[in-house]
Amino acid sequence: MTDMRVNIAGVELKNPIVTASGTFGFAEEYALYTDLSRLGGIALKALTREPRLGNPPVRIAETASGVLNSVGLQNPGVDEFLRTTWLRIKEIDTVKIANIAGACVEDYIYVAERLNDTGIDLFEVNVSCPNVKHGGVNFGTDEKTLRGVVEEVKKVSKKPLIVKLTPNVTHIADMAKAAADGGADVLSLINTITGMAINAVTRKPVLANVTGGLSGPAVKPVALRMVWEVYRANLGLPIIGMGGIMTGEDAAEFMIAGADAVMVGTATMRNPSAAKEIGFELEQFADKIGLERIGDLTGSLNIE
Amino acid sequence: MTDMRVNIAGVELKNPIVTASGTFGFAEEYALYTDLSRLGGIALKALTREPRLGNPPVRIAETASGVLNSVGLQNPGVDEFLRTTWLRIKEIDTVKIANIAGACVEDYIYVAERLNDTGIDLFEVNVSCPNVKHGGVNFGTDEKTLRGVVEEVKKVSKKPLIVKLTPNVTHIADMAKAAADGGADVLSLINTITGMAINAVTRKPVLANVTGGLSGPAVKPVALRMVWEVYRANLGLPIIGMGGIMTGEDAAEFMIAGADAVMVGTATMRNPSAAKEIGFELEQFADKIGLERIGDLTGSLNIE
Amino acid sequence: MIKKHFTEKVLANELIAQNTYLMRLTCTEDFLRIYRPGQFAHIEIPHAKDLLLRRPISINYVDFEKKEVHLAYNAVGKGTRLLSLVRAGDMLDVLMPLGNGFQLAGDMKRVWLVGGGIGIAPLKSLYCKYPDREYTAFLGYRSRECVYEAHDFELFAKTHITTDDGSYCIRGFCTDVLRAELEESGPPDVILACGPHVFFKSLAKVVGEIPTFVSLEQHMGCGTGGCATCVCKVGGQYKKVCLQGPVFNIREVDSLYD
Amino acid sequence: MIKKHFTEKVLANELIAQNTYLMRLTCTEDFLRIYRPGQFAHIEIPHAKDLLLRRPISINYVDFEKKEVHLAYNAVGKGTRLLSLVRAGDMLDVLMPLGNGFQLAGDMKRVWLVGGGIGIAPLKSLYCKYPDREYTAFLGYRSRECVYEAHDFELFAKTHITTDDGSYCIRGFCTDVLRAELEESGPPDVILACGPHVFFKSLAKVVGEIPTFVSLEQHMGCGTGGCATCVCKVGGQYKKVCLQGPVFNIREVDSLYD
Ligand SMILES: Cc1cc2nc3c(=O)[nH]c(=O)nc-3n(C[C@H](O)[C@H](O)[C@H](O)COP(=O)(O)OP(=O)(O)OC[C@H]3O[C@@H](n4cnc5c(N)ncnc54)[C@H](O)[C@@H]3O)c2cc1C
Ligand SMILES: Cc1cc2nc3c(=O)[nH]c(=O)nc-3n(C[C@H](O)[C@H](O)[C@H](O)COP(=O)(O)OP(=O)(O)OC[C@H]3O[C@@H](n4cnc5c(N)ncnc54)[C@H](O)[C@@H]3O)c2cc1C
Ligand SMILES: Cc1cc2nc3c(=O)[nH]c(=O)nc-3n(C[C@H](O)[C@H](O)[C@H](O)COP(=O)(O)O)c2cc1C
Ligand SMILES: Cc1cc2nc3c(=O)[nH]c(=O)nc-3n(C[C@H](O)[C@H](O)[C@H](O)COP(=O)(O)O)c2cc1C
Ligand code: FES
Ligand code: FES
Repeated sequence: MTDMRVNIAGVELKNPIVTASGTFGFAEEYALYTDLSRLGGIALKALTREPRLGNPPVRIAETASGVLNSVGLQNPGVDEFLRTTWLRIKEIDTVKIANIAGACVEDYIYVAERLNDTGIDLFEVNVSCPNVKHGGVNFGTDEKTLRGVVEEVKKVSKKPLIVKLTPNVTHIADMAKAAADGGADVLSLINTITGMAINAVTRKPVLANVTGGLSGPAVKPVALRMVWEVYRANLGLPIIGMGGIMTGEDAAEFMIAGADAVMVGTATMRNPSAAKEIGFELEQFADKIGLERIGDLTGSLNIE
Repeated sequence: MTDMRVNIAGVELKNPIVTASGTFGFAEEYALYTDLSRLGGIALKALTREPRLGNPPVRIAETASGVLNSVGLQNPGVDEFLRTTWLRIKEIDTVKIANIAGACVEDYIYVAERLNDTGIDLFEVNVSCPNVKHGGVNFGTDEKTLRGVVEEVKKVSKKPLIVKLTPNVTHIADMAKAAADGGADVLSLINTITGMAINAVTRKPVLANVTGGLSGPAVKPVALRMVWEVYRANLGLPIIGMGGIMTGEDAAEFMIAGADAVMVGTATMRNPSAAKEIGFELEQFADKIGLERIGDLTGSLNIE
Repeated sequence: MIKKHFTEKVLANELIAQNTYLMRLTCTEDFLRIYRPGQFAHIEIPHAKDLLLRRPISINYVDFEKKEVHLAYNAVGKGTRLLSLVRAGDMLDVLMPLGNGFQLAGDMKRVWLVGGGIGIAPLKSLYCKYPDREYTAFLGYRSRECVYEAHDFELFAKTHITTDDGSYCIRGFCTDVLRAELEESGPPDVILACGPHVFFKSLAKVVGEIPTFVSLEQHMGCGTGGCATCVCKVGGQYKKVCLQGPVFNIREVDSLYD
Repeated sequence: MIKKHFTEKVLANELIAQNTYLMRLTCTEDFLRIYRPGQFAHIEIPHAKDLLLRRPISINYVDFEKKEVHLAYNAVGKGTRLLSLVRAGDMLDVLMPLGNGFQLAGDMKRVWLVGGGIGIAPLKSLYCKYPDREYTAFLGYRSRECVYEAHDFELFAKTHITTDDGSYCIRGFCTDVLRAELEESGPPDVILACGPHVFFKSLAKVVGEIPTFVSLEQHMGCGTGGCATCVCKVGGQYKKVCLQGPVFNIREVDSLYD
């Protein structure tokens, strides 16, 4: 029997499978479909300082082996979340990760401070948002901006900080280094790749927001490559890999490329108990090849 | 009946469907499978100054709705090409595009000069190659380097210059602008997205080269978005769009997003007469909606 | 724990009108216990790995004795066209029943069902759960070839049928007939409706103060409340059609009143 | 113009050994006219839009009278597993015949066929085109359960069968038997071989100066020479297995001699 536990910045996960932010609501929606305590962890939907309405619908489009979404961070705001949802989910017996988003550094800081003294285990800083104070440039696509926001959030955080990298950059390893320099404890990647779908008959974009974020098996090759590039950059930080994981073998591939844990997003949209099942499959895979610890997979890519 | 002709930098194409470089050999391989004269154009396999052996196999991997390749520009070199293959294909009754690659600016110049006085109609500068003189930085991922190589090649070219953009960048419109500033006559995009596939059982990369370029329907949403971003940048240059086009409707979507013509790559691997069939489908689509000129689709995206 | 995720067997999948299919599926006791009219099934398209999203289809009818679920659907795109090729004996991965569904208070005796096109399908299910009401149905079809299940409605409801082109029964829109009927016989206790957006818009102009509930459509991801993609603006907020809907009070649906 | 792109009907698709299937397909006169043993078919996996690449499968046998092509294949991955589910009556999109194939000069009378595992399949086709030669076959299987078509070879060739585990006929590798036979009865005019890479490596050590041709495998894209992905290093150059192969002179295959 493989020991499935992994340790991410001092936090122990029962197994390496974590649900990806934005695809698992605030977890309570899934109590009906899956045994939440079998999950390695749960990344909650992004939280912002103020409540956010989100983008107008249509918000989702199907593409070949992929999905585009443009939810636009709809959420009740961190204060409302703490007053209501949090009370219902805080006892769930798994690691809980808050995904933090904002339009300026102060927003991130506010959310982190409000969550500091709760039972949240880790913060995940979502830097794929446009920085309103700096002309809408994405926090995650400019090294200096990224390093800056990480530094500031790190200063106030009482929890280990995951920085979630966007794949919409030329050099992912440089961005990873910027996050590490800013004080990140963990790196997670990839967020969605910006894409677009068009209805040729109506000549309109399918998404009301015109563009959206691509996820699912379509992006897996890009995600694997980026995880591997970040792993090879040798930053000494644990990596949480994601992008198109549908099976235990997919999860194993990400770990082999360098991930310490993985997140499952789009798969949950197809199958609400996907994350649990992927965990079982990964365990089976590990048992079959006689692995002692699942962590032994991490970075074991053999490139001769 | 829709007028299917389009004009690209003064060169008239019978229809907007061109085969993509690297997926259609030097065209002669396909005489058996398709009527070459029904194609809008043919982009030949990349040519370099010296013959190139290419990467070791395995060079291709299948991913979800996508394909990774790492051919590595295998080709006989421009001189050998002109002595042999060119003599057999020069009479093919369609527009012929030479795809030019190199490891330094001088390489590009050499190839362009050798092809200047042939019946080649257009040059396509492939800037997805690492620049050996500048520390292996990709020609196509740095604005200054890109502008530089385009400027130099433009100086010597007697044919209109297509610059083929790589999608592995943060801001595609900035790269498009750099190419335009360098003197590009046409922009084509996207080349492949860098990705990777891993065999979880052997823990080895599937490709001997470890990483490769992703193409096919998986990348279509990203390609459409980039074509649209470049179109909106209003550079005044014609655009050739590509990435995952499998049907006439896919081709129409690229034109609606801003393309004047499109290229068909991976589809040919599945179906050797794909490009011709896509052309027929596009014509049918255009007839059905009663379009006068196929070019009326270009940039007609209705975003209210 | 109530289970909502099943593998069910297809009992039949037949063309019942132009481009319209009726699929019959097995179902479980669990399902029968919690099912409410107006709820939907969220179906994985079998063997199509490139299509990641399930397809939401309203439950058309539930046969409590035979333990069968019926779905009526149009083959319009990639997924529903593949669904139409499924054969009796094949297995389907289905989440059901999802959504809030229509709720009829005990004192809602006179019930009007108003459906346009494929939106007629979910309305038939009212009868299987609430057989004791006095139903009137207003069914609008595009043309004669598109008419399906009209006779089923006639068995339990006073039924008005319209076609856009007049090729069957009354020519025109069923909302016009509804308006006439309102003047003639006075308002019902409740109106339940399903159809395209333009249909709801004309309905909104007619119903006045009558309690009216509409079943909305939206492009969906999970169907289970997790992804927040399936929203419509209801009372100024983006509400999840899969969880807080698909049935909403017509007066709260912002897009029908702007 | 010779056509090589067909839609053919599946006549049968049956399990003939452990994980090994035999598929029979219709074929055209065009195909029969140009077919050479050792050529392959490049098959689109039906209904699997997420699998973009065709799968190359050697032609196992051609029945010129019934106008049938036979393919023998192992279900090893996504594509071939789906292929094994295809039923008689289904249609397949196939490019064939592709590649150079084995060529037998008129004076090559004594022909040795050496196959390992699924590599045995293409060798059977020699007989349908060149029935007038004196064949000896060396067939290596993993174990008794994996043995297929051995009896077919016995009908036209002196046949030596080995299994890795000795569960059927001789225990050991067929290249060892070949070595013994070489010593006993002297060299044949030509050796034609197909099997895994390790198998070719041991063969290379044995064949000396005997003209020997091997059928190589490589991951493929187009199958038609257009993408340059299917290469193996032959005589210092990367040659296209789909067009310049799959059959090469063993002495030119660099990887067998390093
Ligand atoms: C709650 C609900 C109940 C429904 N009930 C029925 C019913 O009983 N019968 C019926 O025929 N149809 C019904 N629909 C509409 C049905 O879901 C769509 O027609 C179907 O999803 C289209 O899928 P496709 O693969 O054919 O089209 P595609 O164009 O291939 O679909 C691409 C994507 O868009 C989505 N999509 C496209 N059109 C719609 C739409 N109108 N509504 C929601 N998503 C859409 C698909 O789900 C898919 O994700 C219902 C929709 C909802 C939300
Ligand atoms: C010229 C030629 C003739 C062949 N003849 C036969 C035959 O007669 N019978 C038989 O069983 N097999 C044969 N093979 C091998 C067969 O093509 C592979 O087993 C098959 O492609 C695997 O596909 P999959 O979908 O099962 O595996 P997957 O793992 O899903 O395949 C993924 C990708 O890798 C490629 N691939 C995987 N393994 C191989 C391989 N060994 N060779 C080439 N490509 C591979 C696939 O084509 C596909 O592109 C032949 C291969 C070649 C090149
Ligand atoms: C509907 C949807 C909503 C998402 N919302 C968020 C979010 O709020 N915060 C975030 O960091 N990532 C968000 N993501 C990105 C995912 O967490 C994940 O990075 C991405 O989908 C890739 O993984 P996958 O292919 O397994 O889905 C969202 C993705 C989807 C599909
Ligand atoms: C096997 C293969 C080889 C390629 N070789 C080249 C090349 O030599 N030069 C080039 O500019 N692009 C090359 N490309 C990229 C294609 O021309 C095209 O930009 C890309 O594949 C996206 O289009 P598609 O999805 O239709 O294939 C190659 C692509 C493939 C799949
Ligand atoms: S479809 Fe995911 S929340 Fe409704
Ligand atoms: S598979 Fe494309 S050249 Fe051989």
